[in-house]
Amino acid sequence: MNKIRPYGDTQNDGKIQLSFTLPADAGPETKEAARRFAQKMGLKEVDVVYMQDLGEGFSFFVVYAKSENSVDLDKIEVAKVETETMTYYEINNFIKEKIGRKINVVGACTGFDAHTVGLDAIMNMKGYAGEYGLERYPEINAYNLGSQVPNEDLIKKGLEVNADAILVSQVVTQKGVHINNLTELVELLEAEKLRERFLLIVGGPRISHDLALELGFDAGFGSGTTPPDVASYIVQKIAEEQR
Amino acid sequence: MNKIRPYGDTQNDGKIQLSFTLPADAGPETKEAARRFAQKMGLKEVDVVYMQDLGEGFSFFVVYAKSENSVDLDKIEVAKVETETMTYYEINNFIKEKIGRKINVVGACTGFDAHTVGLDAIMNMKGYAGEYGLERYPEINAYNLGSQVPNEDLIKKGLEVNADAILVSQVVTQKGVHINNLTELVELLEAEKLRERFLLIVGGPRISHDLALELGFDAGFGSGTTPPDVASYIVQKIAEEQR
Amino acid sequence: MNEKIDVDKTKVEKCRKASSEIADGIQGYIDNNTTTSVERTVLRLLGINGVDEQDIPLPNVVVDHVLKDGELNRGIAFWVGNAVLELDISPQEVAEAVSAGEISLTELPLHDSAEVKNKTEYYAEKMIKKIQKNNLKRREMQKKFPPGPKPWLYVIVATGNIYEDLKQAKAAAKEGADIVAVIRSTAQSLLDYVPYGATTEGFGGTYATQENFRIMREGLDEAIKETGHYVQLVNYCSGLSMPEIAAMGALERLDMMLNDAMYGILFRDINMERTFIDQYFSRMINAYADIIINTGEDNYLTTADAVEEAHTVLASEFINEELAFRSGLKAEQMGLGHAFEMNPEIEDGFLMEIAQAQLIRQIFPDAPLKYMPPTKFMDGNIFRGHLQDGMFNLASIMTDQGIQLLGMLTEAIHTPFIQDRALSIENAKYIFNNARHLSDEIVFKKDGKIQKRADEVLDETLKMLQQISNKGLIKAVEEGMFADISRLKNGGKGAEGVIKKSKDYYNPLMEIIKEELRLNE
Amino acid sequence: MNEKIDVDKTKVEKCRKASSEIADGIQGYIDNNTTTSVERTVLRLLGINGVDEQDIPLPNVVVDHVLKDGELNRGIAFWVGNAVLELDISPQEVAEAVSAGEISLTELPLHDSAEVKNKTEYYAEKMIKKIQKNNLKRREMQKKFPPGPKPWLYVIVATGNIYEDLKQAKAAAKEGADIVAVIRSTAQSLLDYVPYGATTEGFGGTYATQENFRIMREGLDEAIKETGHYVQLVNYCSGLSMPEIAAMGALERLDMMLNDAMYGILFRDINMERTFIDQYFSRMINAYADIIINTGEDNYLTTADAVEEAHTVLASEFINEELAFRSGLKAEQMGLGHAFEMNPEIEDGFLMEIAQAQLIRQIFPDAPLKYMPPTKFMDGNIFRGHLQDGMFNLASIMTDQGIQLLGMLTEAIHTPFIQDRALSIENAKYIFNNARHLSDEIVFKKDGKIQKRADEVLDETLKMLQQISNKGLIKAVEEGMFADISRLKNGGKGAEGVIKKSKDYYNPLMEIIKEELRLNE
Ligand code: B12
Ligand code: B12
Ligand SMILES: Cc1ncc(COP(=O)(O)O)c(C=O)c1O
Ligand SMILES: Cc1ncc(COP(=O)(O)O)c(C=O)c1O
Repeated sequence: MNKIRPYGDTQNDGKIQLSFTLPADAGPETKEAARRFAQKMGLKEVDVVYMQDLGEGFSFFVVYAKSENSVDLDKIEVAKVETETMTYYEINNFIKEKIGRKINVVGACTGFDAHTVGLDAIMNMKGYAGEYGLERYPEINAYNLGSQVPNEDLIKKGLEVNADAILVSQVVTQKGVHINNLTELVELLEAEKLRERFLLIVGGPRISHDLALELGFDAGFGSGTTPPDVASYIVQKIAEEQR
Repeated sequence: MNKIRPYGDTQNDGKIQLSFTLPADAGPETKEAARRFAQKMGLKEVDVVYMQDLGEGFSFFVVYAKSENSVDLDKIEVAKVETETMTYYEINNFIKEKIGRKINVVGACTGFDAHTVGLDAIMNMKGYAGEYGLERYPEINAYNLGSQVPNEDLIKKGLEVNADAILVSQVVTQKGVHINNLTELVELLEAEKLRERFLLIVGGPRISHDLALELGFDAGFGSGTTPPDVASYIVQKIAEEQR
Repeated sequence: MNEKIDVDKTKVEKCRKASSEIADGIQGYIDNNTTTSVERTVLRLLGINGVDEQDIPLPNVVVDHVLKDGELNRGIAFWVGNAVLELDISPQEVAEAVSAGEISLTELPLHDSAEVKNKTEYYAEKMIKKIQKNNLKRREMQKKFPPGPKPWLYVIVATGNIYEDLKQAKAAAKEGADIVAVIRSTAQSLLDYVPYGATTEGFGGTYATQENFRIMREGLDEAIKETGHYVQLVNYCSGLSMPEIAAMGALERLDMMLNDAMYGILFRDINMERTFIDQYFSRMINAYADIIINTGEDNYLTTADAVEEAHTVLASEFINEELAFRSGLKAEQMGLGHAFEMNPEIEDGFLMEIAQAQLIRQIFPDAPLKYMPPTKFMDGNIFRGHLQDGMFNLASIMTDQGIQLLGMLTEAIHTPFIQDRALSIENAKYIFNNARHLSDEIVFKKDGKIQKRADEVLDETLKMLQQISNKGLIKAVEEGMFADISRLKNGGKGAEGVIKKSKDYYNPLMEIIKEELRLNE
Repeated sequence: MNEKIDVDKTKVEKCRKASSEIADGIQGYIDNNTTTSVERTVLRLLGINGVDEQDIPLPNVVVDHVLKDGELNRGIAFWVGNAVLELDISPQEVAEAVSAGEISLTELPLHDSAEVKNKTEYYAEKMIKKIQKNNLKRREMQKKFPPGPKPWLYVIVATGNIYEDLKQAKAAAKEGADIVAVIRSTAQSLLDYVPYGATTEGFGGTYATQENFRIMREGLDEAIKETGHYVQLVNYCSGLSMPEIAAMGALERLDMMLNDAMYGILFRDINMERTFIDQYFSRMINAYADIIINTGEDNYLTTADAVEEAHTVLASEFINEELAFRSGLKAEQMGLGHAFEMNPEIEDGFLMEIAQAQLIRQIFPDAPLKYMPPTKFMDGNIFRGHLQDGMFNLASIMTDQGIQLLGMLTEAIHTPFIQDRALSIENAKYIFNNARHLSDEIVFKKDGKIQKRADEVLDETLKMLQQISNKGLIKAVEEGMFADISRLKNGGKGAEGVIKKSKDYYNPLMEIIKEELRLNE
């Protein structure tokens, strides 16, 4: 057991900071409402340190308080991509030696998403954070379909080039639209009985491996991913399946 | 009924921001711990948007989440100083007309508190926020004892000048020491059966009227108080008692 | 304005000369073609509005109808004018009749073209009057409720719901915002029509519709009266419906519109020709409606590196300026865009940002430069983010920028919450006020890093513009000279909407506005 | 350093001359008197440490014992030395015997004073050697683990519990702090003794004890090895035990100490004479231990207005400088204090802050100026607060300050949480790095607001110093010329601890250190 709770300046003091807006004019009652709101979350010693009227019947609050909740760190298990990241050279050698043919991958920003920077970071020649992108890998044929690609087109391209892996990037969201897009892709693949044919990978700032698994993907990659992270995963999975 | 909950960009979306430190190295498990910690407060759609290792086994988090709690604004009643603030001239006239003698007030920062700025703002000639301080009022004899005054000395001086009101300022605190100081003053006065003899007033950034009443004071004044706020309260209370 | 650095005037002149040659290179396309969106715009400016039962806007219905018959090259105005004359009903009634399938415009008897024009101009003038009235109203209001000092505080609302947007816009106005922009829903720019009516569901933004424009304008006018200072309203006329939205903006008294000659090509993969033609007419409307445009060079730096590619921003500003002049925009209407997008970890990065901002300031002394905040290097650390926005604000007040698009501490997280916007406004107000005349106080050293950086950027810009002028703008875009993005001449969305004008092509609005803006001289 | 403004050298010289006269005016008191705290310091530097059963420190026990007998005017060293000689035990054993009531120092047989001195000096030299060793160690470590560039990042820890302080200090060191100060518990400065041992309960700070010093030094030395850069440790030698704490700092290799000639008088209502005498000896110890002092002029601005009273800060810096020279401190050891405390709502307030910082920078070119952050105008709005701290950091890098006391976004709320400190360090690192050479780039206009403000402040400073020199420092303080606070010559705490020296007064430490610092020349 390793119970932890927030730390301000003394072990277990439970201190946290909050800020939020309430839809009411600033005033003593609204300030008290802010305090009670924080108390409803189980917070103690609630200190409403700042109130500011924002106009139009809104006010903004900054609050410090103490929480008595704790979380047992030892009980937490997080799904992680388990493959080890290899280098550019190792990956290409691995493909040559363990797979014995070139790998095909297709990537796209799907739906209305036009945020290509993340996908490009993974796929384009020049890569990201000092690492070459997949296009540069001699043993990988990488097809970057760019932005705003309908799920249907992505699947079509995947079949066309006989892709080993489909890479999806999703950045922008509102009302959970990224989840809908991703779910739709999985459903389309399943409907056409193609789900097992591809390694299905998703990336983006709101993506975790956990979430990806939940949505029916094989893997998910979040902020800070580099091309070798994904490439290593892909080639090791393919090798595994070949065995 | 007027139930309100936090507002991010849509009525009732319940969006709030949190930040806190957990006593563990940064990593996927600690990030998940941060998420669960927020969930334990009843928060939904918890988005841990930032994690930073602070060294020495600490990590810092920024979190956005949605709360489903709400507070009924109509049910909130806050104790407030009910007297209306008059102007400098009105107050002096009021004393002349309704009280008929000069008023005596004694003020101090008690205990180890040396934060005199707030007390001086209320008492010194030059005052605060464009308002003269009590020393300037022709109808008030104001005695400012300054900083780090023991409660005993304050009471002694109160008796000596036959004070109508005792003003206490408390700014600095740690481990609730300001509460202890204030409680001690009330207890000393009660022990000597002097509590009813003075209007007992406390001010400071952590003081609310509510808290003051709870601690056995007659009134409490928080941030942004001006001299006429207090003077108006004092003279109206004295006039009331005389009646 | 204080000339803090030396800017080589001869080089600047050479840049302008190259830009003029570049513009010459595409003027032919522009003059010889029209587009479906230009024609829809003409309809809107003849007073046609509304949608059919399937929510298709009437301007689309009418244009598609004539297009289908292969007669759009004569200009939609002619066909509608002819019908008006023939049936003695208003253009709106004509559109409704077309929509109901009651008439076929190209099958009606043809009237004398002079008579048709006469009739059509009558309706066009009505709308032109409306725009003039709006301009007058703006001037009057700005006299009574003067706008704040520059840099103007520009904030966005983007809830997807126009009524939430409205509350937040009014709150922002009261907190001190000078400009409110309603960000559009994701990918509206790819719609080859403009949605209709008040809308409450958008993604990452709110649909640009004429009714939404009206709602916001009305609300902000109330706020203006309460706060005593004019608040400008902004929307986006980029994308496949560029000129239509320009017309809507003119009719609803917007004050500012995003309008870039190349943004759609590069960032929305819209066909080049289509864009060049659309931007020309849309900017004419902007010009006539006294609207300040905002160009989109900042977008380059969301993909390209701000240190390496600083000159592409400046080069594009020269081109945007030249094309804007050709549409009749005055320098005072040109919110040329650039951005504070260098990696905050760069040693002396702030010096380079200042160099860029000051250089642009001195090259375009009369333009109300639009300065975009850090976005790329914002992350979930809202505290550091707020500080980056502060440094951005400082760079602006130090270099006399015009339009300050306020950065949000939650840039990496979500479209702004109400408090995010309030904190941003407070940030800018604090820094602008506290360092109000810092710009007047300082001079940069002759041999310093700032001067050197500015020299470098100008040199590279000139080189780039000369290259573009040699190969032509279209070739340059094909080669990916802007933002590392390559677009092909015949690629991109909306190419099918480009129509070669016939000899007797007729566009009364273009004629009137050209006349009024003295573009024929 | 880049001379960005014109500073009138003649006026500066006149200020220094006036300050020297002011210092002359109090030198008599200083030379003719000693204090209980000076004598306790002597004992500590003869190796006496520890507490009795009632937790009274042995230095207090011994000094009080001699004081009670009315014999302190000869200097405690004589009496202890005499006992050492008589009983052939160490000073520590002498103290323990006194504490146990076994001996009475003034009743022991008197030895030849030369012999006593000889013996005493033997013990004094032992401690002097220890200090020399510490100095050497510091130099070696700084060579191996060089400190970061200036402005140095200075943070505080203040949990009340030395072990929590330690964790946070080490975390801060790893995040990039150059300096860590352990803030003292509220009102420790009014204790006429120094608490003993490791402490875990303080109010708004942690007690300054020798053991706490040792714990922090040890912890930071570990952090230094891990991070590869030297981290300086700071504590406060102000208050009634000023010189004792200086001695403890010297013995535990602190690197910096708060030490101001007038702070105790003005802000802690400590008796003037007591303070002047104590500061003289404490600073000599600081000087000898290669410690950088931090003066407290920033405190003026917590009560007085930073715009109106800017000249009082500069005047006090001149006086502090002069007094520091007289204690043997070198310019490089003088962290003269000032602060960024103007109301953030002032238009062009930032220009005035810059003027002040640059003026002070040019007047004291070799001093590692200590620049204090906004505190007075910080409130519960942590977001705006973080920005104010950012502007403060910018002012510092623009004017080449030395010691940057980092502002905390939660200044108005609580002593720093661990994340507050981390955010502050990040703030300073970002701004210092991103604007690293901005100071080299800019010149301020000759007729600008900044130059004018600097001229004004210098003029008023000179006027003030000349007035003080005419009436004498004591009179000036009585009249409330500093920080609007008036203190009377005979008022204040600790007056009873001032003792007129006898003719045969003996203080081996003062003698040795004076000798070594060549203060007799
Ligand atoms: C650049 C940018 C743009 C550029 C995009 C240019 C381009 N060609 O990509 C432009 C200006 C065009 C743009 C437009 C819009 N944007 Co934008 N944009 C950003 C911005 C500033 C940076 C994103 C970025 O490039 N990050 C850098 C990359 C490297 O990081 P990344 O995407 O996370 O990628 C990494 C990982 O996630 C992972 N990864 C990502 N994809 C993949 C795929 C695979 C297979 C793998 C393995 C890994 C992987 O690896 C990458 C490298 O480590 C963000 C704000 C921010 N600071 O984050 C807003 C932001 C994402 N945008 C936003 C919005 C709302 C929009 C618009 C809708 C605004 C509008 N209404 O016009 C439009 C929508 C356009 C569209 N149709 O999608 C919002 C989204 C809000 C939300 N709730 O989701 C943000 C957060 C800004 C904001 N606060 O409003 N945007
Ligand atoms: C100025 C200041 C100092 C100055 C005080 C100078 C002086 N002569 O007052 C100096 C430098 C000496 C100082 C020292 C210390 N300070 Co201090 N200080 C502050 C600071 C920056 C401003 C306080 C202030 O003057 N506010 C302005 C006045 C006008 O506001 P106010 O006090 O709230 O007063 C108004 C109302 O509250 C009300 N009011 C107040 N009193 C009264 C009385 C009556 C009768 C009425 C009716 C109304 C009233 O009316 C006033 C006008 O509207 C605050 C941080 C901040 N920004 O708030 C820290 C702060 C209060 N200090 C703090 C600390 C810890 C200390 C020290 C303990 C640090 C140390 N270990 O050395 C010492 C302790 C000294 C002591 N013995 O008390 C902490 C307290 C933390 C906490 N948990 O409580 C703060 C919050 C800073 C921090 N984040 O660490 N401090
Ligand atoms: C010129 C221009 N138009 C439009 C937009 C907005 O994008 P969209 O076209 O998707 O509405 C931008 C965004 O930055 C822009 O710079
Ligand atoms: C010179 C000096 N000494 C000491 C202190 C700290 O206060 P205290 O004496 O209460 O420890 C300060 C605070 O700012 C100071 O400036």
